Amino acid sequence: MFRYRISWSQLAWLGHRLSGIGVLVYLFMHIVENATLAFGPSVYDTTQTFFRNLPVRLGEIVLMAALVYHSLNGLRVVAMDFWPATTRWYRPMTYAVIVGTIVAMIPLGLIMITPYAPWNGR
Amino acid sequence: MSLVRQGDRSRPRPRTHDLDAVVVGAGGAGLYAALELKRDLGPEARIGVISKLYPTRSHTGAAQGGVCAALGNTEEDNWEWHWFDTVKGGDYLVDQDAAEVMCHDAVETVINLEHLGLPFNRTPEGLIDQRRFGGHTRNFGEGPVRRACYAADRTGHHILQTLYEQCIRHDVLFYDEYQVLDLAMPAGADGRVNGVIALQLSSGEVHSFRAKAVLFATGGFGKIFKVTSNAHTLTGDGVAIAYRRGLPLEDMEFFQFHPTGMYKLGFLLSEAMRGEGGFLVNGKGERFMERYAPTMKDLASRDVVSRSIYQEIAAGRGIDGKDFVHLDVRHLGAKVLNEKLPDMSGFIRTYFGIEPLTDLVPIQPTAHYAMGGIPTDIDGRVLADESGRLVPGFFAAGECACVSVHGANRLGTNSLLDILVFGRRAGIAMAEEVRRAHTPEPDTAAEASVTAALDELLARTEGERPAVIREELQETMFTKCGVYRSSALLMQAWGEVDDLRVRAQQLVVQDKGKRYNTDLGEALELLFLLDCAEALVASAVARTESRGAHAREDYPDRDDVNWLKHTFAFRWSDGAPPRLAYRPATITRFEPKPRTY
Amino acid sequence: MAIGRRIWPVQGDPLRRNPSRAARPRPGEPGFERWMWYFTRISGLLLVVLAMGHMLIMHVLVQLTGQEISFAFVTSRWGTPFWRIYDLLLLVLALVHGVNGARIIIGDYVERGGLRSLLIGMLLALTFVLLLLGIFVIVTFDPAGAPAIGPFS
Amino acid sequence: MDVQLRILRFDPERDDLAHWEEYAVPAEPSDRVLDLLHHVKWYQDGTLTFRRSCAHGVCGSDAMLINGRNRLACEYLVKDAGRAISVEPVPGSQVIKDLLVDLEGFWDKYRSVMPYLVNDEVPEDGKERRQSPDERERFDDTSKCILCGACTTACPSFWANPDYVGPAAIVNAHRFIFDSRDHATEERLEIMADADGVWRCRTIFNCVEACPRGINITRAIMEVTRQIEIRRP
Ligand SMILES: Cc1cc2nc3c(=O)[nH]c(=O)nc-3n(C[C@H](O)[C@H](O)[C@H](O)COP(=O)(O)OP(=O)(O)OC[C@H]3O[C@@H](n4cnc5c(N)ncnc54)[C@H](O)[C@@H]3O)c2cc1C
Ligand code: HEM
Ligand code: SF4
Ligand code: F3S
Ligand code: FES
Repeated sequence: MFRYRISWSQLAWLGHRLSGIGVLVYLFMHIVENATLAFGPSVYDTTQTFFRNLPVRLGEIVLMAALVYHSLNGLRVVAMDFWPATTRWYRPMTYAVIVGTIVAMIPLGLIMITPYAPWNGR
Repeated sequence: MSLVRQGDRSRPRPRTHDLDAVVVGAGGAGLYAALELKRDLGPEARIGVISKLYPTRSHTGAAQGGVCAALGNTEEDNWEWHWFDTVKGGDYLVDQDAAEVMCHDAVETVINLEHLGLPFNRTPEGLIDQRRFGGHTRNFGEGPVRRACYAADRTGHHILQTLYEQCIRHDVLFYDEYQVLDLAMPAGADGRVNGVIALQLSSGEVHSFRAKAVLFATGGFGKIFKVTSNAHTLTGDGVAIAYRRGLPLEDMEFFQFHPTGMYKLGFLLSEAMRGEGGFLVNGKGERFMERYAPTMKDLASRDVVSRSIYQEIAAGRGIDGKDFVHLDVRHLGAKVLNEKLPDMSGFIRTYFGIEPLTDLVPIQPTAHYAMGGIPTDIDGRVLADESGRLVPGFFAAGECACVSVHGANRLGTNSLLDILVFGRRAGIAMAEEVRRAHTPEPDTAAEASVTAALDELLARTEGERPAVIREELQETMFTKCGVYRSSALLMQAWGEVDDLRVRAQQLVVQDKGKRYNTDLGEALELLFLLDCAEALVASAVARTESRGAHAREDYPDRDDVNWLKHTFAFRWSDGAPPRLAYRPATITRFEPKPRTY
Repeated sequence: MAIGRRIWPVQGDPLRRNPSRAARPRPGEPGFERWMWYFTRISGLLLVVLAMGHMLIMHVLVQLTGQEISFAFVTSRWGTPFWRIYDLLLLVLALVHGVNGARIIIGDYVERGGLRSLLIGMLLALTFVLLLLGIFVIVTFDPAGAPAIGPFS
Repeated sequence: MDVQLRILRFDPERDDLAHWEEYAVPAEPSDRVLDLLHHVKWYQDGTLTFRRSCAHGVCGSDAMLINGRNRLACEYLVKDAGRAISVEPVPGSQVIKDLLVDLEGFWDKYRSVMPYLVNDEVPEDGKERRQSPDERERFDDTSKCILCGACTTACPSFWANPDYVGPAAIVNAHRFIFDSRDHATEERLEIMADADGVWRCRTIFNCVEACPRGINITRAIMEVTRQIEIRRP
């Protein structure tokens, strides 16, 4: 199984799985974290300051990338599921998803990293 | 693991299976017979199909061009014209009563196939589409006619699949990957055949099948030749088994060489390529078939075209003086090549790495089809000798049988028709037999001798590998018993085949295991091939005339006075040359005439 | 060299099930798998708007406008029913979509049997708890006067 | 020119585990991998076991994992494969011996989708049923399948879950679902809608890349899925 040469479309699926699980795990944590809302402003705000640092921000960027990739690829999958004729272009579509994720993450990543970036003097 | 380890060669007792009818071979002929048996005898009947390959691997699936029937869907046609073409194509050695049955039943059979689900190409009106094929003419030879019904260039594939599908639907029992090695013909039962002995490939065990009727539909034996369109598994098993059991083989000297095999590889480029308008050119760029067959040109019958190619090559007009010529299909255009001949175009691209739209395709005649085989009557009943005596319980159909509807040369598309029409008829005749016959007794002697032979082969540790002998055999047969034959060449071939037979008594098998011992399988197949080659050469030496596919340089003319008869070759006894006998060809309507195209 | 035991479990007798014959069509199971298939796709489409929107607001827009996520920020958003419904939908759809995915993945890589049932059971239990918790937080959040001491204290 | 041929060998009667063996085989660029295997079997080691028949890609006997992909050994030329070639049995299947795997499960699945035309009504004139060229074209792609199994055994979803009916079986169901002559579409769709049916396809496309007949398998699967939506709401 592991000796099967990985093709782009197989990689795309693997990435979809991993990103899906990643986002799900984050969602689990996110729900727990948000439960602190119920304890009032002080508790919530202290926990939030807890999360304002570079490692967490980097994690959020990865999360963002995962979600962007998962959505774009999800759209590709849905398109092929509902319009079978589009399967003909599965390769270009796969490349488009990968390239699209990278392209989208450049501005998004830059914006998100801004507060912690060296040029912002932190 | 419950496996017997290497070295332990004690064989368990043969397993036995009791069936109503057993069909050996899951090509078109076998499957159609099984289907008819099942439809005739009803759901309770136990009909078994034994095949050494999974059914869909059978070589019927490789057939490309089409199956002909005078449906008259695209232009006027008449089954009697078809009958005439068949007789003429076979150089008048055809049994005309049998050909009449085939051409007449063709229409109904093809329509029945459509009803079973075969996806034929269609005309705009939704009828089965038809196209031209070599040797098929309008109004007794006036010009080409569209008679071949086709499904792209995968007609055989669809025939095989459709029949297999319907057999699944009707619950035929399939014994996949069992190689039949002998007939059960217990002594003292009036020569009745009542089963077969087979090797289960997956376990290496010998199994015994008992049945009230047995059909052989094991296909051809093209693997005796070096360059052939036939599969590696077409080794004449059924033909050789019958021969060893003292039954005759009919017209073995007639082996068809298809003009357009891929150079060196031998894979077939269907006649449909010429049917759609392709033509042959020699080294000088001439369309040379215009000289040999002014009316039909490239669509003359196969023996004529193959010989013409050889004559061009002999005259130094091969491509660059070598032993091949070109097939030109460039003008057909992308639409025809990709839609009507997609597989052919694919083969050319894959194996030659050239583009048929822009390049000329190198071709060479390739050993293709055995006109001869186990003699049968028009219901597939096997003949015991030239007098027409029948072997009770034993049937044959398909390429391994000889009805004889192909005579000395088969027309394109007539083989699929043969397997269908006579596979079907055999099935119906077998159903009759099953109703009549009583429960068969076992043939313990055959079981024992098969087991002993296998043990002996496996036990031998010194000798020659099958591949070496097979290679020599193929070379000998291709060069000395090919398109052109002569007394000198044939005598040489005979001597060499004899030598090889002696050497093959010392075959050694390297694989000593039980599970899927394909090394053993190849050794057994080589022995079958040698038997077929022996009968072929002996029959060819004796026939001192040129007729159809049997072209002798020393006897260039057809001799209707002495040779309008079928050869029956019998295995005499080990070592002695085969005994030959003859049976006159049946002539009903068409008197032999010189054959021109 | 030990290669891929799991891929090639050579078990037992090589004897086949010959003669092979027409397999009877399997009885169709109830269409749970089918409905989840549709749900995944449709929720996926909705999630493109919901999840991506959520992420863009919370991580990008916030950044661009120089705000920070705080209790006050949440208060301002959840003050309108629109965002409450929005987040409620996001929570339920993403959770069910994702958990169903996780169920499939477990089903793919854990052999049928006790462990698989156990894992899926745990997953479902966790999901149930988190779903209730999430809904509870969103529904009961009181923007006007958030209590100093929460209900869990 | 010599080619280095690496073959994953396994004979349950002798070995406990699979192991690689290397062979140096003389070859021309136009030779097929099948020719190399034959060379080994005929002149080097007679115990090498694999299936083959037609040798030109029409019978479907010799699907194997060559250079990391499922292909037919008889359709893969040395000039494309390079000078170091690795050959293994198809993945996700029980190996019986060397390159030969157990296909019984594969055939069972094929047979379970009613892969046959169901229509016993015959036109009154006894002639062929009419079907327009367009209706015929509708299932042309899937009618090309030679049941080689390269697709199913290349599918990660099938590796993960051997109960998945698999692309090959769906292709053969498609062949009949879209045949205008067939009468059992509803039943066949019900089989396809099974939990281990079309829903297991995750559009990974390994099947399409492996198919020697160039069938757009994923398209066929999705068309069947659409039919389930339309015909069996
Ligand atoms: C490349 C090619 C193209 C052709 N094109 C055409 C065409 O266009 N038109 C046409 O009319 N004809 C064509 N022919 C000829 C035609 O296809 C064959 O003659 C015909 O298919 C033979 O069918 P069959 O049923 O007799 O045997 P096959 O289809 O060859 O089947 C033989 C069966 O016997 C089984 N078998 C063999 N030995 C044993 C054994 N010992 N034990 C158990 N089982 C055994 C095999 O497993 C197989 O199932 C073509 C042939 C070739 C090679
Ligand atoms: C943003 C829009 C989203 C889209 C368009 C989307 C789309 C899809 C699709 C179509 C599938 C099915 C894939 C398949 O069957 O091959 C899927 C699976 C999955 N999704 Fe999403 N999804 C989205 C968001 C999410 C989110 C937010 C999560 C996490 C909570 C998530 C987790 C998963 C998981 C775990 C799977 C299973 C993966 C698998 O089975 O291979 N998805 N998604
Ligand atoms: S769909 Fe293609 S890969 Fe799959 S079995 Fe059929 S021919 Fe082989
Ligand atoms: S590889 Fe498998 S998951 Fe679907 S697209 Fe092909 S069947
Ligand atoms: S041997 Fe027939 S497909 Fe390769």
